[in-house]
Amino acid sequence: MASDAQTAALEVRNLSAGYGPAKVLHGIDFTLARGEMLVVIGRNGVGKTTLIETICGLTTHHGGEISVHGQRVDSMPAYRRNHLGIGWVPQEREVFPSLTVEENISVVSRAGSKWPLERIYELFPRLAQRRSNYGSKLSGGEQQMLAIARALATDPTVLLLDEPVEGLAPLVIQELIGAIRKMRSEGDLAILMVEQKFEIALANSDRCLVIDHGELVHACESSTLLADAALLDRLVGVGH
Amino acid sequence: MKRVLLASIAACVAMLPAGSLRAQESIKVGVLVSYSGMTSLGGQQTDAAIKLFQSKYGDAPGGHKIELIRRDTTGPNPEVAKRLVQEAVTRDKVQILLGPDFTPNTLAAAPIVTEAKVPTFVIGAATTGIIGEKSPYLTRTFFATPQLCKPLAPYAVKNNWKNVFVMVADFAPGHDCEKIFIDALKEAGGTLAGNLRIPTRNPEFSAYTQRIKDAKPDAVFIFMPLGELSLGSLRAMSDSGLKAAGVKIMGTGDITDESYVDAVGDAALDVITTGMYSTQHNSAMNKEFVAEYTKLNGASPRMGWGAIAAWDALRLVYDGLEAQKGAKFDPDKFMAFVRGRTFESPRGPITIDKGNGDIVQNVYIRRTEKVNGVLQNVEIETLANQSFK
Amino acid sequence: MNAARDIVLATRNLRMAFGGLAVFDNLNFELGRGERHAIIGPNGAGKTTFVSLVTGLLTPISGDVEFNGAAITRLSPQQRVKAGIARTFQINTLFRGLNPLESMVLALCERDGRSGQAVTSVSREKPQIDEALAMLERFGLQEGALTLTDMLPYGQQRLLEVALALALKPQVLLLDEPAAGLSTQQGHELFSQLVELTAGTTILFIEHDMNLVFRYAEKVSVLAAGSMVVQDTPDNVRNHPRVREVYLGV
Amino acid sequence: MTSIATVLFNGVAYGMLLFIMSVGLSVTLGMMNFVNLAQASFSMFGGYIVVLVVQRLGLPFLVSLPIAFIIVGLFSIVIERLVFRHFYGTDDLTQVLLTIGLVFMSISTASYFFGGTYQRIDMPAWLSGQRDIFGLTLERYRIFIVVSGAILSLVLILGLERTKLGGMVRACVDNPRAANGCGLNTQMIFAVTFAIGGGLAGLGGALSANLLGIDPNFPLRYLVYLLIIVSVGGMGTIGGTLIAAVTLGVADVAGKYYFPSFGGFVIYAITIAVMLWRPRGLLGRTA
Amino acid sequence: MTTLDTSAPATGKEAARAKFAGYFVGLSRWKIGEVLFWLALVGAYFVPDMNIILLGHILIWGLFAMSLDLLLGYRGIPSLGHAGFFGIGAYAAGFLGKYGWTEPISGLLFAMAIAGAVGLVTGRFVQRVHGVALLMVTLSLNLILYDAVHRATDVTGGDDGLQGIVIDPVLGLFRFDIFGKTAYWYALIVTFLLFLVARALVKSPFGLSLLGARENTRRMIMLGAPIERDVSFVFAISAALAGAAGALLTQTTQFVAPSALSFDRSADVLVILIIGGTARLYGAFIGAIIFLFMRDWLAALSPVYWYFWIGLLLVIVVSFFRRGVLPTLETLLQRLRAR
Repeated sequence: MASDAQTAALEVRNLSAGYGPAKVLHGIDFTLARGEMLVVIGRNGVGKTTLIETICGLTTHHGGEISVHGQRVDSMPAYRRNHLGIGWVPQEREVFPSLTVEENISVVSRAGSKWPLERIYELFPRLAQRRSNYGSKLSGGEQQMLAIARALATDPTVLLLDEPVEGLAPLVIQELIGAIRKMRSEGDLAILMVEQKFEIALANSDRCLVIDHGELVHACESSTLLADAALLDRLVGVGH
Repeated sequence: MKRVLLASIAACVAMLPAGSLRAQESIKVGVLVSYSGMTSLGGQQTDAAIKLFQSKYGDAPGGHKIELIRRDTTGPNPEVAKRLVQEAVTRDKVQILLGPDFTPNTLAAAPIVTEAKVPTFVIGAATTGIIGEKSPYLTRTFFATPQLCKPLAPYAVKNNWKNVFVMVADFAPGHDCEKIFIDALKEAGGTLAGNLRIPTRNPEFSAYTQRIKDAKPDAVFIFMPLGELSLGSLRAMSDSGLKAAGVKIMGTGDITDESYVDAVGDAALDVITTGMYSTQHNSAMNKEFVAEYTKLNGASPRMGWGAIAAWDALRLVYDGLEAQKGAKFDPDKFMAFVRGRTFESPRGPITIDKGNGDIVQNVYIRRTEKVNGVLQNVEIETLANQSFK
Repeated sequence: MNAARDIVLATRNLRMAFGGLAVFDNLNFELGRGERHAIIGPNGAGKTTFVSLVTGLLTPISGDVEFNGAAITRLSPQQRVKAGIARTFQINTLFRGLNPLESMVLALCERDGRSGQAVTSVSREKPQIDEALAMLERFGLQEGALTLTDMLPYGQQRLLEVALALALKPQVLLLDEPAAGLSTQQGHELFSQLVELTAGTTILFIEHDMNLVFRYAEKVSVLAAGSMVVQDTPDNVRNHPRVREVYLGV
Repeated sequence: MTSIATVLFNGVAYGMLLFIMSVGLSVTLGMMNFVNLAQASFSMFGGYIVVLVVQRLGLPFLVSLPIAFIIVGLFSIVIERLVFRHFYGTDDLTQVLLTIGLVFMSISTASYFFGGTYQRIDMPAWLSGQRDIFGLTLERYRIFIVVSGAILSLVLILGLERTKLGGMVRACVDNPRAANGCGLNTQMIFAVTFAIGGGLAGLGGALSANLLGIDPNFPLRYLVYLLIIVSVGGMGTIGGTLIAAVTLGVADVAGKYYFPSFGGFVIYAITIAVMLWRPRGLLGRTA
Repeated sequence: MTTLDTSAPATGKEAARAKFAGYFVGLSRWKIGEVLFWLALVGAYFVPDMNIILLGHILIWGLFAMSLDLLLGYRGIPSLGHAGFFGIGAYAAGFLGKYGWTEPISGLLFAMAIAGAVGLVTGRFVQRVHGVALLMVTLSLNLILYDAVHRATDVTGGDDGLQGIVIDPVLGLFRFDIFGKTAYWYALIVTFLLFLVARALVKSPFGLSLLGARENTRRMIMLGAPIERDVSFVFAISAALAGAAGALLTQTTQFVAPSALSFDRSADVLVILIIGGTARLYGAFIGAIIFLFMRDWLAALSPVYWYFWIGLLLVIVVSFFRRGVLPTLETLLQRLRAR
């Protein structure tokens, strides 16, 4: 758990944020190391998406610090944070409906990105097949892949995934998880993932954070939580 | 709340135009014309004519020092015009009025000038049935619609353009002129090829020129208010090829008014119009007038009818005041002096009708030609002493 | 019809789709009079759509909504409200530029048919004002009664959302995630208040906090994949294998 | 037959002019949700630039068009930086009041520098008079308008569909928040789009100077048509704006041709019908 | 933050209760500022050299803007065609005066009824349209009406205005004089009475439900509110008041022309209302005072270029008085008081 601000891909200190004057997050602290995958779990409406969007710069910042590779970003507009390496996969995918698949990727792509178009299509062959289809015509799974592809095209060092498997069929989920694994295996991409389906989330991550009512209530190794059914049930489960 | 209101009321009081001091012997003359908006040229020309007149004849005819009160009617806006006349008469104690321009404004003002006995010169409204009928204190140095709308009908027939298409703007003066012309045309033995009323908003002429083409007339008679419509109609005649096909283009002088004709360009060439005044009028008085006007006010914008109407109104004002030299201003005596008066104007001889107060004047048939490279309305025929009816 | 259970609200073979994407296919649901009934299910299962169909903000492709045994599918939302169905929204749907007192009086005037009265001051509507005050006090909203709703703390806004619906004295109250955004404690307070304040009112609520669901619901329906998977008592639902599956994922 | 064809053609030409003037307004409205009525003043500015360039400097008409586009485009960005950006996110009525205030100021300014009258623009001979095409006698200038309007529409639509900047603009119109989160500098893209929109307005004014006439009241005369076209077409859609402008142009000219006594109403009647039927315009997004 | 006077310590439930119960009474109670406002309008008549002709017109504009305030400020429905109702009232009064019904007060009521009826129909017609679409529909309706009146010269006199309008002395006693004295009193009294009607309406339960629908239509539906009936009704009332303003103009000037229902007037009244501030009735009058005095003053000062200064005025108002002059001043005053 020890963290070094210089080497951390993402560091969040005492972060408070929300939408307008309403505060949703209260004093969140955590560190994401290079190449690490961290999941945030918790019930619906506890502030998980707010956390992601706050790191992106799309909410109202109330206090605390956010640093990417040691550089403070909390007062920067969203697009600059993205240029510093924060890639974002929004909860509702939010692909651009009037752009084709290829355009969705190419409008945000950077010259010299570690993720050129070919490599992205390699990762998601389905997108290559549908490259000239409009964003609005894709299935949920394809939209999700496109949202991830679009984030990769911005050459991120920290990838924020907001409920990537939500509402997807099991087969598609497997495909996506496979792609995420592959992404991690090919570099030191750090991933912060928010996920409702925590069994999937925990099985595929290094560490986890549990959020409840805007506060960090638990942090541990993913495997520990996955193994402790009682604790899991207490934190996020059905029933008491 | 309380302080806010008090402050705003105080501010409003402070904003009121300061009541001006009145010298006993001075005469207040209200000038109510349009200085802003689409019709601002009229106001500019009125001012230019007044400036010239005063530089020539001083500002105290018959010992009555003239004090001018200028207000902007903003165009045909009777509610504003009526209020301005009311204010001028009751608050500024104006004794003579030039304006308000535009027929609705004049009509709205008529009851007030009647009640307050303020001699009023109509220098920018042409509709019949205003002067004499609405108030004994109204008189006109502009023109009356029939003077310009009637003569071209017999002229066209005389020149063997017997089948005439009539195109007017779709508003009250247009309807007036349309009727007058068509009646005169029938009387002269011509035939109506068709008629069209053009909306005053959104004038896109191509549909209309096509209709005219379909009707195959010998000539087109056009009546349009000065501005977008007068400009657009002539250009449309030319652009659509009607003119090139030999259809004669005629109209009232508005369409080739000097202040707009440059913008019309060559499309105005050879257009036949009726007019009460052209800067080309061949008389010594006019040559002097045009030279001095241009010297004082510059060559641009060019002089239009607003200037000559104001000029002749001032002629009457000055002569009338001179006649009352040393006496207190009497509006009824003034009107009696004005009515029936005949004098030489730069436009030619004019008479204020004794019974009615409206203007009797020469009307000229003009052709638009290039004179020294400038589009001018060259008088080709004179119709003397045309009635206002 | 049903001797064991007096059904106040039901849906029969409800079919609904958005732009060709089916949400429900043959949705059948029954709500017994006097029940506190919870609907749970994963995100995107159509819980809010269900509430909107019942309240008339949406119209089904086919099937019927029945209220007290009669089909109300063709009634306008307002007519359904007058018939006795009230609802709250997942996202606060409040009069942000009014204060809670005004909002409450407004709700009561609408309920009592006083809203067409355009001549004398609101201050003359004594019974509604008194009831509004009592209502606000009961919900603990009297402190901020004269504060613009927009400026109230979120928790109080949430309470007001419920209070406005309850003020209509509905037969059936539909609560769409009433505790969303509230703290655990506030959520429990809200629900215990609701139990107290709504004695005699049938309540159907959507809620994600399972602690709240299993503590306060008398009956639980699980909505997943376009149909009601299970409709049963809390204990039976908790132990149902399908529930763990749809709720926890693969 | 030939009459109908000519009327249709003239309607298309009129529609094209209106399209070029209104497309900038449509894009800024759709993208930035900013009601910029001063777009009509930008058009007037473009018209005066043609007057200056052609009449005073004596340069060819064709040269004046790109000059009008560039100068008005640059000018619009100055206004955007100085004034408009402080009003993003305010309500529509505030923006209407602000920009109508600017329109008033522009009217007086134009009248101060150029006088109240209409301006004269001498067209080159190849753009004057008529020309016979397919048995129709068409006005040369209108042919020019239709051709340049068609080219411009093509350039705009292709530019928006095929270039990276076009893609960025579409992304920003689709979802500015997501675009920002994905690294697009939305502010900058807005500014560039704004400049292009302003430049197009200037170009539209430049092209219409000959046909519609340029005077200080130009903005007020055409403002209503711009608004109608933008709302009927659907804000933020170039195709919709084109369809609306051409439809209204044709309907107006045809209406006046066939029903001269009601012709003026046709545009308004269509507007009401479209707005009742599709409140977001013909190609407007259903949010 | 709160609108509550925090200086008074709430002692127990009963005291709080009394205070809340008095809230609505307080809302509908006459404030000293209001009394002063109307007294100032009465007093203005006696101020030497006061331009009561202009002030009379300002009252009519204020009444007109207030009618729009009910629709826009209280119900949140914008209209770009409000001059239509004004013009209908103006022409109704004009036709009555022309064809022999010359008694002003009944003529005014009749004009209101006609305008109100048209408003009711318009309200039903447009109630499913919102936002920009609504603006365009009202604008188009206004333009069609204007063109029709403008072109029907046989009936309306077109541009020249309706000729031959005769209006009797008010109550058979007070002739409309050229000094505008009768006109001022008549306009002031009618405006005040109609203001009372509007004031009662906005403070009533119906007024509260208008605010509710403005704030959140969805919630109003879920309270069972008859939204459509309310929209038609508020349209009718607003139109009737606008019609009254139009009739006042016709009667006090004994003239009516198509400019009464021009689109420019619709735009001007919107500008006046926004300058003054919406949803407080007085904003309409403050806006009319500022806009028309400024316009008159600037037009006299700079007849040719006053448009520029009016434009600048608008820019200044939106820059420094975001929600209108009256609300900004109110906020300022509250801040000063709080200090």
